[in-house]
Amino acid sequence: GCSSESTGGGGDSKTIKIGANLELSGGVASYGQSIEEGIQLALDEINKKGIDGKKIELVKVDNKSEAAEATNGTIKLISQDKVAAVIGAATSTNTLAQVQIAQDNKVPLITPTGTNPTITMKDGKLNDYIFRTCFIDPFQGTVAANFASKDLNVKNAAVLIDSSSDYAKGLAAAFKESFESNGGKIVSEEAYVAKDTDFNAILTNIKSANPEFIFLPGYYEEVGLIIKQARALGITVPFMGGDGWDSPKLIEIAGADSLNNTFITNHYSSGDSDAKVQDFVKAFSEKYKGKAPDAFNALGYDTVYFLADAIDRAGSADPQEIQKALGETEGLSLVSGQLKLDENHDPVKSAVILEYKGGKQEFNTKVNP
Amino acid sequence: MTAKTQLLKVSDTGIRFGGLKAVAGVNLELKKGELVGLIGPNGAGKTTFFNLLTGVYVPTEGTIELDGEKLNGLQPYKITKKGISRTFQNIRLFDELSVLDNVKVAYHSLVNHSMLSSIFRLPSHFSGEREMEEKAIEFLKIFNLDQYMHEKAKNLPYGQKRRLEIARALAAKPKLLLLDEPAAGMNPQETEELMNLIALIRNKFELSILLIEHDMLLVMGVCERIYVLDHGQLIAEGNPEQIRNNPKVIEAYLGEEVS
Amino acid sequence: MEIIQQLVNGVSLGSIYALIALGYTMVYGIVKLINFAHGDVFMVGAFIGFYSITVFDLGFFPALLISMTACAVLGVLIERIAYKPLRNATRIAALITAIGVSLFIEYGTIFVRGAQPEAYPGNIIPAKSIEILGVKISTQSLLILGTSLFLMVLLQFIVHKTKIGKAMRAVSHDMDAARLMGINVNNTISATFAIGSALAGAAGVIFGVYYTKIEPLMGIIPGLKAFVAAVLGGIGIIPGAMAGGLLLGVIESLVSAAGFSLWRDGVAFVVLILILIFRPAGLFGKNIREKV
Amino acid sequence: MLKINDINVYYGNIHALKGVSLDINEGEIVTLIGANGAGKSTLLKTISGLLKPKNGDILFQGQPISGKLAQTIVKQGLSHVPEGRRVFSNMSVEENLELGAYLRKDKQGIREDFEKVYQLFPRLYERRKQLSGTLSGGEQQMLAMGRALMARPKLLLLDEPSMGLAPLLVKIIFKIIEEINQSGTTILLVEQNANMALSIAHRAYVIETGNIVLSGSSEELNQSEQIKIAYLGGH
Amino acid sequence: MAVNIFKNARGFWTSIVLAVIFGVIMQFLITGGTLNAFYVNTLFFIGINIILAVSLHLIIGITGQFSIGHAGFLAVGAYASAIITMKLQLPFWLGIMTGGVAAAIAGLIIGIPTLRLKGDYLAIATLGFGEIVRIVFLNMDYVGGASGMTVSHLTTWPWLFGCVLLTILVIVNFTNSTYGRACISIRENEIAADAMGINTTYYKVTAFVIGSFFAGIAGALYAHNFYIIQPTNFGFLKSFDILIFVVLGGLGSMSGAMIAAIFLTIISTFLQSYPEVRMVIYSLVLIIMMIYRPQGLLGTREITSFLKAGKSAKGGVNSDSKNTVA
Ligand SMILES: Nc1ncnc2c1ncn2[C@@H]1O[C@H](COP(=O)(O)OP(=O)(O)OP(=O)(O)O)[C@@H](O)[C@H]1O
Ligand SMILES: Nc1ncnc2c1ncn2[C@@H]1O[C@H](COP(=O)(O)OP(=O)(O)OP(=O)(O)O)[C@@H](O)[C@H]1O
Ligand SMILES: [Mg+2]
Ligand SMILES: [Mg+2]
Repeated sequence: GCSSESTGGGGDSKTIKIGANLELSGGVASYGQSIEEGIQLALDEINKKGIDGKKIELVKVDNKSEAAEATNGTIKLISQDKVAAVIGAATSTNTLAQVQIAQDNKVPLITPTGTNPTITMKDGKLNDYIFRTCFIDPFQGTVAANFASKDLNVKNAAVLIDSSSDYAKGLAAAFKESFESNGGKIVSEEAYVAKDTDFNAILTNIKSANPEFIFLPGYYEEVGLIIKQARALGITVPFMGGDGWDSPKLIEIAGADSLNNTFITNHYSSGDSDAKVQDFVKAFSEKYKGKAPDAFNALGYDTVYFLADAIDRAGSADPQEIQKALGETEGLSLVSGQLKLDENHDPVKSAVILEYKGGKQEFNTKVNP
Repeated sequence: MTAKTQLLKVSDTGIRFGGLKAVAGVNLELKKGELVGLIGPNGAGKTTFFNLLTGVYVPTEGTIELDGEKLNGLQPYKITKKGISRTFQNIRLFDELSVLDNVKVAYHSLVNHSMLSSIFRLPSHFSGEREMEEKAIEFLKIFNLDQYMHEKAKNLPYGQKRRLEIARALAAKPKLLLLDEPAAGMNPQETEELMNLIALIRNKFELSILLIEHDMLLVMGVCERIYVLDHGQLIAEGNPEQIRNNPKVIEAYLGEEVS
Repeated sequence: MEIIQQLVNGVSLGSIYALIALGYTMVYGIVKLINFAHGDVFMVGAFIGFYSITVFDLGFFPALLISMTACAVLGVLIERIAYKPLRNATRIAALITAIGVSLFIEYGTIFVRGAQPEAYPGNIIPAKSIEILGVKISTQSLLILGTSLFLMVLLQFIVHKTKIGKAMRAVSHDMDAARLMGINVNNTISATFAIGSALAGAAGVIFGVYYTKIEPLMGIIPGLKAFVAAVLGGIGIIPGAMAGGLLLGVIESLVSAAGFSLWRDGVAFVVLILILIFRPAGLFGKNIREKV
Repeated sequence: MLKINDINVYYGNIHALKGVSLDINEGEIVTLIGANGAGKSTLLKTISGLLKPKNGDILFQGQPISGKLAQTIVKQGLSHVPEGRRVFSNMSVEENLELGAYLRKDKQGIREDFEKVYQLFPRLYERRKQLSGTLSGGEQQMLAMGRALMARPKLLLLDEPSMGLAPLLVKIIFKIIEEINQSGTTILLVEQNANMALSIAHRAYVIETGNIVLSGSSEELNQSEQIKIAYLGGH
Repeated sequence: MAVNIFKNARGFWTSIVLAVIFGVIMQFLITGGTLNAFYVNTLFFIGINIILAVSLHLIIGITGQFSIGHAGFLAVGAYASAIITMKLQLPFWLGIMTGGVAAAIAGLIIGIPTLRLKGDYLAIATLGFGEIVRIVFLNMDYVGGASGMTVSHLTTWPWLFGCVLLTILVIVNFTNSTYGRACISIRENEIAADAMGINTTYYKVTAFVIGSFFAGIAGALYAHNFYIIQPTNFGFLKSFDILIFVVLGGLGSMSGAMIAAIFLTIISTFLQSYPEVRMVIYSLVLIIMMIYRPQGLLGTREITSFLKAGKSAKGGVNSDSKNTVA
């Protein structure tokens, strides 16, 4: 429904309206829906107390995983619903489709998982109303490359990229650069697109290049299938990927045995003994019938806390005040680690390296930026 | 009717579909202004022969000439422009178009205004369309179809549909008109009307007509000459009297006594 | 050796396409409807199999049977509710309804259980790779190929030799004339949908076992590919669907093998268009010109 | 055998049959003649269950059949050879005949009827493996009739069996119709070719724009001036 | 109306003047802020969808060619225009023109070989073409590959309205001429059309190219309205959306296609706020509409024939022509 003509800041005095423009249907609906689950959990928790006695009201729009709909949606959130801030889309592309509108209307936009650097920076200029909760791609790629060269001592690596994802491409580029500067050699580069299911042909190609290590920066749905099919083809070398792997479903899809000898870089580990993480995992599985949270869930959850913290500090539901407060965030402790923004509005967070053993993630190392 | 010039010359023409020789080695000539019948048992290849003349099928052997010009291999629309138009055994009208527009379509290849003039509604569009409409209406009047002018073609009664098909074929200004079983599904009375109409057309438009028909009353009644096709080959040619008494034709087609 | 491995990869991918395409082409050939929901029935089949195995602890074969039965019922329901009222409408109208049904099944499923994927338990059918001269062949893909071939023969037999099959062909050719033979047209069409959808259900379970991951939108791409396979082979021709599926799989594998994995679907469509240009009714189809 | 009482049939808002009544006795050939679009085919389709009358009843052997499904009516012993033959052209002659016997279960009887049909139409026996779409028009007409006979009908409805056929074939077909009748099947014959139809029929009805306008024995109608002018041609 | 009055010169010009007045009024409403950004954006979306619907209507509704790859032309237009404005820094009008021309060329290239296919075979070939286009852009790093290309917002009401008006005018005028009649005759009976001297291939390709041209224009407007274009925006599901406008409106009815485009865009926008049930409701709307009106909203008739009750009209061309050509 349409709200009244209240100016800026949205909602009446009892509530603060925020918008969420997510991929709730269409090709990558599962990402959007996961983020939404995290958002809902966080809102439930925050609204128990409220922020200064105000409750947060969420207005959702579905962008059908399409850029045009994402644009429409944010225009609606800002001009019809007059939200104080928008939680942007799951994918970089659909987030990019909203950036200009948020900028023009001076309403902050936070993407939980949009990792493309150009979201916050355009042509060397900061998009000052745009934020993100996740770290950007290069960091993870570099960490992975260093881990491969130094800890695993490999010289030859293959890279297998989800070319429909900026995220995967970004990780891969950073990995290649660091790995080569470490003296390693990329012996094979292959690509696939999201929703593919049969990877035997490209894996056969990779196998014949005899790499010692395979970097696979995709999302768990395909990664699981790739690892399973690779093992069946007799590819036994280690695989490594990023936070996109992080989901309990990965283990089910790939099978515990296939996952042995694989590694990921991640924001956090659900096996992390940190109380914050454990509370989140517990609360999440209570709310969602025993489901274990994945990275999308965690980042959706964190995004709300990121925003709530800024609203609290701003002491106002005015979008411009919130924007200022968001930019000044420092040392905020979230499920996905300590959050501090650099001058590009990109979070500076520590990363962990996890190893899969017998179907469980085991903590390996922690890497600080 | 003798010293007329030749219009159509078909030499040794045929087509095979896989193993089947649907039409083979047919030689046939037609003079300007002639009204000729083509008869033969079902499946003899009569319709197929029409399809060869109109370019629907490309002959695998022989040549077809109209006014001395070779037609082999031309696409159907080009053959129509050269002067052969036809009706179909199973009526093929433009069902959703009005009766008037059905006739206008046949005029299409005779218009002069360009596509751009129509898109931008230049004066030549309006004058061109007006001219077409006037001519089409004139035509419908001859066929007594003008009262149905704005009716959709599919809503016409069967007999009128057959007439409209003939009117449409004539609107393309043919030198040779091919009629494929125009009387099919008509009762004797309607058939008789049709006979008169065909004779009228031939005289008024000064064209040649080649006619396929199983109704012997009609064929024998109006045709000056008749060709008989059986199993894809011509088995007889002659005037109605000769055909009626030709033993081969009786055996293959007419049966014992002619009705 | 690698090229042979790639051919093997292609054949096993293709046999999945073929498996889905068989049901597709059968319904398509007989009802003359591009049943875009076929891929979604396939998805439902995969989920029913999944829940039978995980929630009800059933084995592979019981799960397969349950899924086939449930999909047969679903297929018949879809036909009765959504397609039957359009039997005398234009085919393009029916196509739009089919798209509607397809969206409805996809988003109905998401509405009921969310969009997140599920994974088939890994131990339902032992997955072994056998190695012949350095070429790895998974036993599961042999099973799939075998199943597809068997179903092809079975379908061909049903459609051409049995009474119901003859009734189906009669209905497909001329409904009124079929009625005059005493054929119950509605039941015959239902039977067609039941068989076609049961096949989709079976394909769903087998797909689940083979590829593990299933999700509510999983039917879109295989459905499209199966449609392409069916057209490639010639609409309505059962061995054509098999051949079309295998060909498509092999093309895709070879394109990927050549290092153009991102062009894979593009090349597949280029080949499709080229084949249609030279054989306008598909590989096995006879180009019957409309009799004038 | 068949009794039609005052039926009305519509296509949308086109009133195609306006209160038609008609009787057929066992063993007769009754012919229905009328111009194009008079409603002849509509009447046959209504009898065989392809169309539903809005009102009125149809009794076949004393049983009401109006509004019943075609398959039920076929089962009771009524076969319809539709206008334009409508053979299943992608199937062989043999398969077409098998479909004619679709509802029957008596294997022995079916085999006998195959024999009978092939005796009646030796042409079909020669062509039994050929796809029926490639048959000539006359052969297809024979097949359509043979296919209907495979249901062992007591009443056979024939819709314009002579349409588009060469004169020789027309004669053959009419001869066969008489033969079928003599072997005990009652026949309702729709024809444009009124001359021929009247020559073999016992009785006739004349239909004009959905109304029965005349009926009587064939001889009577043959004499009628009105009929001569309208349907037999002025010659 | 839209269709009928163009039959004479005066009606033609009156309608253009009326349309322009409408456009100017809207412009005032927009600049005056009476319509907020959300409504304006929805309006733009509607306009783009109308162009798409009307252009596909020419191909399917008028010429009877079952093409389901229209999103491919949309993509070609979008990318071509974006290259002009973003990469080459040339003006927007040139981008629009280039979008249209590039799509028309694509239409020519795909149309000539495939338009001899029939029915479903043509459908799958065009669908395949649409996918090929998408995959080509997916693999072109110059335009950003999978991540797409950011595009400045240049689509304004005058451009949008002008293009919509132009599309409608050209297609109505084409349809209501002897050339449009030639196309309809192909739809009605290709063999007979051929036998009447109509060069069927030529007109099929012509209609296809005109349709593609306008889809390309729509692509240019689309690209410059939504900030970013990426290959996934132009998949076969997008083609289906356009197809749905045409069929739901009533095959052969241009006003029907327009009404369906407006109606469905509004429904879809409205449902954006109900994400859980959005697509379920949308699909149910589709199914129910088709079951109850398989011939589409207006059947083959134009909206005008409903206003002048009782008279029947036919596919695109009005038969209700008591007012014969002036
Ligand atoms: N496209 C085709 N493919 C294969 N065979 C064909 C084709 N067209 C016609 N035939 C065959 O060619 C033969 C001649 O058919 P045609 O239609 O010319 O007969 P006809 O003399 O017109 O018969 P009728 O009097 O029944 O109309 C038939 O055996 C027919 O089946
Ligand atoms: N499917 C239909 N929809 C609408 N009207 C129809 C339909 N079929 C027939 N009609 C109309 O019903 C009337 C009777 O048609 P019918 O086919 O019964 O005539 P008929 O006597 O068999 O003619 P013919 O000698 O041409 O076979 C005609 O006016 C016809 O236009
Ligand atoms: Mg013929
Ligand atoms: Mg009739």
